[in-house]
Amino acid sequence: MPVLIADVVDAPLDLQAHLDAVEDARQGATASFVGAVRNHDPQIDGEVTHLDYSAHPSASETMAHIASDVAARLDPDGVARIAVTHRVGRLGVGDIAIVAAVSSPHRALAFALCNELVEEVKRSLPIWKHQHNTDGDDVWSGLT
Amino acid sequence: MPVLIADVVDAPLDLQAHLDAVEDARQGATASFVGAVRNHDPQIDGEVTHLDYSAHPSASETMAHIASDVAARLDPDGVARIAVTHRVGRLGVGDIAIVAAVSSPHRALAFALCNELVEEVKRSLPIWKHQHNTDGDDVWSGLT
Amino acid sequence: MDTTSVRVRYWAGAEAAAGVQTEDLDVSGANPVTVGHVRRAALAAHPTMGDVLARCSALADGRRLDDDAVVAEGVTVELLPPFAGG
Amino acid sequence: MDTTSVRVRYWAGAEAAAGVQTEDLDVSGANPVTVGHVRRAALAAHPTMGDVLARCSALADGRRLDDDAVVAEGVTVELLPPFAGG
Repeated sequence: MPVLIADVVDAPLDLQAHLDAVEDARQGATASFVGAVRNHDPQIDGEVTHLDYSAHPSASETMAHIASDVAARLDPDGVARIAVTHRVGRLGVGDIAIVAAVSSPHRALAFALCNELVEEVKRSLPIWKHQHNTDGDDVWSGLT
Repeated sequence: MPVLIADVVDAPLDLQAHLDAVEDARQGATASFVGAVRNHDPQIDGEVTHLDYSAHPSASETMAHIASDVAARLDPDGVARIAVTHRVGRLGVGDIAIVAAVSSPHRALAFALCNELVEEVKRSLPIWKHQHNTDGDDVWSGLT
Repeated sequence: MDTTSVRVRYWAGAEAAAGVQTEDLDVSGANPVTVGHVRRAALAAHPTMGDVLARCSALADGRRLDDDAVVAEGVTVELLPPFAGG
Repeated sequence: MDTTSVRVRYWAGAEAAAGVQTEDLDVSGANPVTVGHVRRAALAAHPTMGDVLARCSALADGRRLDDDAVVAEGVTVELLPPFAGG
């Protein structure tokens, strides 16, 4: 189960780069996910203006483990090709925080793996979100 | 449940155009799918060189029904934004046959809807696939 | 009302198997004419089409019809092989 | 071996709540020192941190530790609030 990209970066994310990385003439199905900053969030009132993602130093390494663990679990034959990156630093509304792409010969595997990859990132990637709104309030996600 | 794009076209498909169509500051999660022509297929021996997709005249209209039916079924609150297009005509290996993108405030809905959309297209869109391989054989999918 | 023939439109692989896109099939004696009669007439006209015909769905005026459905006069019956989109 | 203090590193929201990133907490009297002792010492140092501390996981040498885990001498205990990636 080749993991082509599994990283945490402080730079804008490029979905097409992830799609290109997983592309393969044998793999007809590519599922992908883009998580963007929304202008509202249940954990903060009013309108979100921007947020800061910070990461534990182990984040990149953890992302690699997440990708290979999810692949090993859902794709024992190792046919899927996987690319996933999470962004850190300051992001505005609409900016992309996470991109994942998975190609496989079969749709179901591509969707299942891409979905689980994003869920596992949410569960296990040591990244924190500090949101700010138009009233100047700020909140740390998960601590409200 | 706004369906922004639901069509069948005889021209190359553009995933980014579908992502842009479904983008919305309130929708943080966008799942998408790309189905491309593979160089092999269980229904034909050897290596696929190209294939021709042909469509019944009702295909475009049917695609619109598919999109709204799937949305009505899975997204009764109508929050998801949907864009899906299938290509007809001659395609080579690696060319994109179908693109779907679904944005929603929540990941699970985006994935579920995008997945079901592609499955419903496979079940109900009146489109046929005529595959050709390097040996000059040809086969109509579903009739082997 | 005694219909003697029904127009049939074959699509994709069905057209390839029949070797013709559209034809009028003799269904005299069938009253009323059903989709089943049309299928049998198509098989009679193209004896090697059995497998393909068995997998085709029938459409008339945009509606899918079962074999027992009556085919109104002047309506073209379309025979569609399994779909293969995506 | 009588450890008198443990170094603690607070991350993200925990750092914000503690008002400090890293500090050495007095755990004299605890033998052996466990993560539980460290949490209690952190709370003593920052009485308003209760809620945040309760939601933090503890990490030492890259491994997650339960409250009853022993903290070896010289090891820094990291306190990580719930993750919020994706």
